[in-house]
Amino acid sequence: MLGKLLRRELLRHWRCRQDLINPLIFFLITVSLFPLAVTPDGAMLSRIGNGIIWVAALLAAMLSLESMYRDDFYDGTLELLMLQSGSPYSVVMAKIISHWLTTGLPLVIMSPLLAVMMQMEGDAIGALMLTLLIGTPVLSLIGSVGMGLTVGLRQGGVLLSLLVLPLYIPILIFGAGAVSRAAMGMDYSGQLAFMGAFLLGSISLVPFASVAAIKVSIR
Amino acid sequence: MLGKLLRRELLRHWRCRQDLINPLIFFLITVSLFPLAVTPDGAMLSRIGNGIIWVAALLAAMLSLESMYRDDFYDGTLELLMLQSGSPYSVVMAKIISHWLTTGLPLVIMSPLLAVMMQMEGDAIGALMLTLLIGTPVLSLIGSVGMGLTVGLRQGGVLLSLLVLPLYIPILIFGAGAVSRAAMGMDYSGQLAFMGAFLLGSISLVPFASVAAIKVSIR
Amino acid sequence: MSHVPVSNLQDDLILKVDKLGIRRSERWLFRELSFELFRGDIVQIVGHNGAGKTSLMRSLCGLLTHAEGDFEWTEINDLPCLPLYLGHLAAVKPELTVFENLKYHPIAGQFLGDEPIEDAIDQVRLGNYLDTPTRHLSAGQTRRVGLARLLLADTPCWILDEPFTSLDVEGCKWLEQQIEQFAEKGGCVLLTSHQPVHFEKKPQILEIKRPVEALC
Amino acid sequence: MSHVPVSNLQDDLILKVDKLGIRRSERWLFRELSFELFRGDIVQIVGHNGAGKTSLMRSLCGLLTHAEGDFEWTEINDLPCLPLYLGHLAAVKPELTVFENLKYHPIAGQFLGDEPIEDAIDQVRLGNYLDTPTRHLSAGQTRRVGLARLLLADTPCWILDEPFTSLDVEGCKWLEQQIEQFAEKGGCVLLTSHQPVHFEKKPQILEIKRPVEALC
Amino acid sequence: MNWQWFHRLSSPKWFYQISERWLPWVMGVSLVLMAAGIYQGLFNSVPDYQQGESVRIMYLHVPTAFASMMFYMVMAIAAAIGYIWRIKLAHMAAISAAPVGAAMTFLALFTGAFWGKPMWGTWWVWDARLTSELILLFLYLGFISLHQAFEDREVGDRAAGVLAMVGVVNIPIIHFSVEWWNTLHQGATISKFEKPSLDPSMLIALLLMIFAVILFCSAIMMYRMRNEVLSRENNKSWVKEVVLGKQIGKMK
Ligand code: HEM
Ligand SMILES: Nc1ncnc2c1ncn2[C@@H]1O[C@H](COP(=O)(O)OP(=O)(O)OP(=O)(O)O)[C@@H](O)[C@H]1O
Ligand SMILES: Nc1ncnc2c1ncn2[C@@H]1O[C@H](COP(=O)(O)OP(=O)(O)OP(=O)(O)O)[C@@H](O)[C@H]1O
Ligand SMILES: [Mg+2]
Ligand SMILES: [Mg+2]
Repeated sequence: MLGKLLRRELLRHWRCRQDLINPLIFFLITVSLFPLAVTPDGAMLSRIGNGIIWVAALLAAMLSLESMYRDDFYDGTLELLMLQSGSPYSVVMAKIISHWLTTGLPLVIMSPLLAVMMQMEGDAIGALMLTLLIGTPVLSLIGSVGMGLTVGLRQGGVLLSLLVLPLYIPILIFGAGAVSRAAMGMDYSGQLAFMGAFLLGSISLVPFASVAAIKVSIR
Repeated sequence: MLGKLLRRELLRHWRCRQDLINPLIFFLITVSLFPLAVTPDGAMLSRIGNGIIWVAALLAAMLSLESMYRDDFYDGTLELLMLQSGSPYSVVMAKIISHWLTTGLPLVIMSPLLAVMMQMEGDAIGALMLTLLIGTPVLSLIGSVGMGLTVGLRQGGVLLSLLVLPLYIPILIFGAGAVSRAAMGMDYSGQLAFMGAFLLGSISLVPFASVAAIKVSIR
Repeated sequence: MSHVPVSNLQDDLILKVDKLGIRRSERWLFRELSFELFRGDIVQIVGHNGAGKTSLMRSLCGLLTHAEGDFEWTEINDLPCLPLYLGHLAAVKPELTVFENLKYHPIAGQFLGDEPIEDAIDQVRLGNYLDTPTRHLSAGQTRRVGLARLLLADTPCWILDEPFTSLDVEGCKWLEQQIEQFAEKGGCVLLTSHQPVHFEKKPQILEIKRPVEALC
Repeated sequence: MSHVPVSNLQDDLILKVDKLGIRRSERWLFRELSFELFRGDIVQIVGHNGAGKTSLMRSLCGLLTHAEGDFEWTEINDLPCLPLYLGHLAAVKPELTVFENLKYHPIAGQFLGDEPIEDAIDQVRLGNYLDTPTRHLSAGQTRRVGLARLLLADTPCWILDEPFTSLDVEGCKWLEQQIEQFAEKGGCVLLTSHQPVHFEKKPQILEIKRPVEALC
Repeated sequence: MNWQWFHRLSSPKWFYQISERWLPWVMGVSLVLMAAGIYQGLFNSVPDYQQGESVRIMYLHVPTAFASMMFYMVMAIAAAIGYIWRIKLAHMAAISAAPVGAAMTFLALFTGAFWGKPMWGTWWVWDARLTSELILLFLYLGFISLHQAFEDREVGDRAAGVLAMVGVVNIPIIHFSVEWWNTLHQGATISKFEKPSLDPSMLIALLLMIFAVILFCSAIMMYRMRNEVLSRENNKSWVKEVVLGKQIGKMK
């Protein structure tokens, strides 16, 4: 069941593959706004780069949440899937996994490029990729609850940010913290361990919250 | 005609007045992500604060563009307005003005609070408000063209950012630049003059481009 | 563009369509379609699902570009007079009340006073829902809000795409009457409907046929 | 929840509704509605616009909470068997082709093979559009994609909210036949329609009346 | 097991009647305590040896900060009870607690900022406590906005309930993670306020004010709950009696 549903999601994304690169481009543009707005000074940039890249990744992941349930809700497909699939859990999991595959993973792959633009060093770049790799699935997971809750609301978009961003904060703090420790040559395994625990915890709990959220929304 | 249309827009916003504070909250949260991700160090923050606030204002203005045409497009109201009002120009102007009144203006009013949180000083705060006051109408104007072009597209959201953010860059550079000059006690009237010229230019030209964009979208 | 009240029309001819052809995704829906609309006409466009009825209507309203041929709305003071088009979408804003939906949407180039609006709402039997946000209405009630515009518009032509959808039996009867009255007053109506319609005078039928060269 | 093929039903009773009452925005639509659905039944819900037909159907499918009373779907192996609901929304994804729309949406708890799907598409006369993205279809054609699900689902009950909307004359006839055949096979159908329906055996009528205490 | 008490506890009518009796007392006691606390704080306690008179902001700041966190827990627990056992009264409690908590959070931030200006020379620093309080405000606002965004109050209840349950997991994490985050960086922002061993007169004022504020918030919450009960049960006969009874009382 999960497999087929996942294929459906990926097929849909493939059909609008042009949209796939959009979060990436948003990520790229947002990050490159900062040197323009703040300062082009390299030393400064390399200090603030990790934080900026993490925040931009957060925003890109959040903005692309829209595509998770919104369309399906408005044309009645979400109802149909929840009623007819027999397994709401698989529906939600398929959505979360495909969201990560199409948004989180590309962000991880893209991040070294931006890190170089922000004058970051080798160690820090490695840490950045690693933390994003652990962190982005959490963003997709938590995001799916927020999106599930707001899918039926007009102008859900900005409300979504109000619900989701505060929940993203711990991941942001640990992710960005680990990178800046790495940049200073310190050990950051503590942060990684915490992020890992957070990931495991949310994989096991969050899908149920998402199912509950969607069930609330479709009635 | 314009007056009545504007009243319609404002009434709609008033009906979902809860949504009115959402861009503000997005602005507030986005700005406060940076100290968490980058550094809590006051001296550092006051140097990068102006850039961050400007970027956040840009993003908040952009995200709230959605509400401009999207709903009206999907329920057929936009078609009706363009065909039946007899003056597409007024339709577009009403949308732009109400967008600025409900998004740009609150951002301007809110900005000193964030500036204080970013440890900025009195002069810089004044400059920030002034530049935002001149800059945010431009954001609404340019945004309306981008939104007009993408309104008919699924997942227009991210595509929108791709179209609109690059056009926002000049305003960002001059706006943030003026503030950092003010922070250093320098004269920033050159930047202001440029922004003013930009504003006048876009007020006189952009609405026509928006009308054209919407005409393309509804057919 | 201008919006011309019915009474101002001098000519009897309202619309002249000349060898119109529409193509969607490289396939011709129809070609060489010619017809004329006069005052007092009721024309029903018929054709199976996907024949191109909606496409024809939308292109007459300027909401779709046609591939060949031409059409012309009669002109008054050099300005073509535009029809009132009600399509599949009701153009009703969910967050506004029934009253506000009619009050703040321009119809035929102008905003209307409170009284005619309240009358129209009574006529479509939504009197009790005057101040209900339209998102609280049922499918049929929402359509009725859209139809109330017909009573308020002062244009020489109505273009109605499946206007009977979701209306209950009584509502259909009411709409049929309205259409007849409008035609008697000298307007003309172009409509589609898959369900049988009952007018006193049989409406003219315009059938949309697939052109010979289109094979599928 | 489980999805039970028609043939597995032992009992004749499929749905039992007991004194159901639904309230929307503090107003009772109906109260004390009781009826039963047996195998082979075709029940048409009638009522004017806004009577509460859609609300009743959605709450039977678990898509709306009812205010009082209760209903029960017959159980097989302790699991209630759920109906197939086709509502005002077609549940058709515009970016997928007609074929993919049926292939990748589970119906009655399972995904289907290619052949039955192609057959169903032929039956709803969309054979030529197998690989057309559904956003390129007309209103009636889109509804047909949704209706193809009826042919593929193996559930004991269909709940159809205005299924004839947008269908052309031929399409309506076809759908009426399908409904009759399904009832003969032992399924039961609950439907609404404002336009007249023609079945060999007259359908049962369930009228929704406003409760006395609701005044407006 | 006898669940009678549970059902009784969850009956809005029962709550309405019992709160009618309790509300004046809770409100009264809180006002008395507050008056005493204000007197003690403003006139009867010593100024701080370091901070001088500005220390008196503490008597408002600390109680509101405490109440802000306490009412989040109250709200989340009530929401969870309401969601799991489908108890309407619990949802009403959660909905009524949220604005109270949000107001307290706002007051804590506001008084803190006012205190910060003379003490630290700045309105705001990105210190762990301050930041987590700010995030708490966002969580409250999210809860309130989400609930209001739904048409149907009962659907809104359940949606906001899900959010509160997810959010509560986050509270300790935010609290500790922010602390950890702060110590990671250079120590420019270590809290500039060393907790002084309080003078007894200050301690009394502080305790009085803490209790007063908690009782006051509870009274407001109860008051909001009573309104909520009336507006949600407005078609029940007992509500009609209550409302009509009051009107008759007025007419007399
Ligand atoms: C905007 C700025 C501020 C915020 C958001 C804030 C927030 C808080 C919070 C959340 C608490 C915890 C209450 C509890 O654990 O029960 C607290 C306690 C406290 N705050 Fe503030 N505060 C701010 C500024 C200040 C300033 C400027 C001072 C004094 C220099 C101060 C002094 C205290 C004291 C003495 C406590 C009690 C600590 C204890 O007993 O554990 N705060 N504040
Ligand atoms: N979301 C909603 N919130 C509040 N009230 C609603 C909502 N949707 C519908 N209603 C009200 O409930 C009543 C019944 O609506 P419903 O959609 O069930 O009617 P219906 O019988 O299907 O009508 P139709 O024939 O027009 O489709 C209507 O009077 C409507 O005003
Ligand atoms: N956006 C589109 N892009 C490409 N082709 C389209 C598009 N919309 C419709 N078509 C095609 O144009 C043809 C005519 O569509 P149209 O909507 O005009 O039909 P119709 O006569 O109104 O049918 P119905 O009775 O179903 O409403 C259909 O065959 C459809 O496949
Ligand atoms: Mg059509
Ligand atoms: Mg209905």
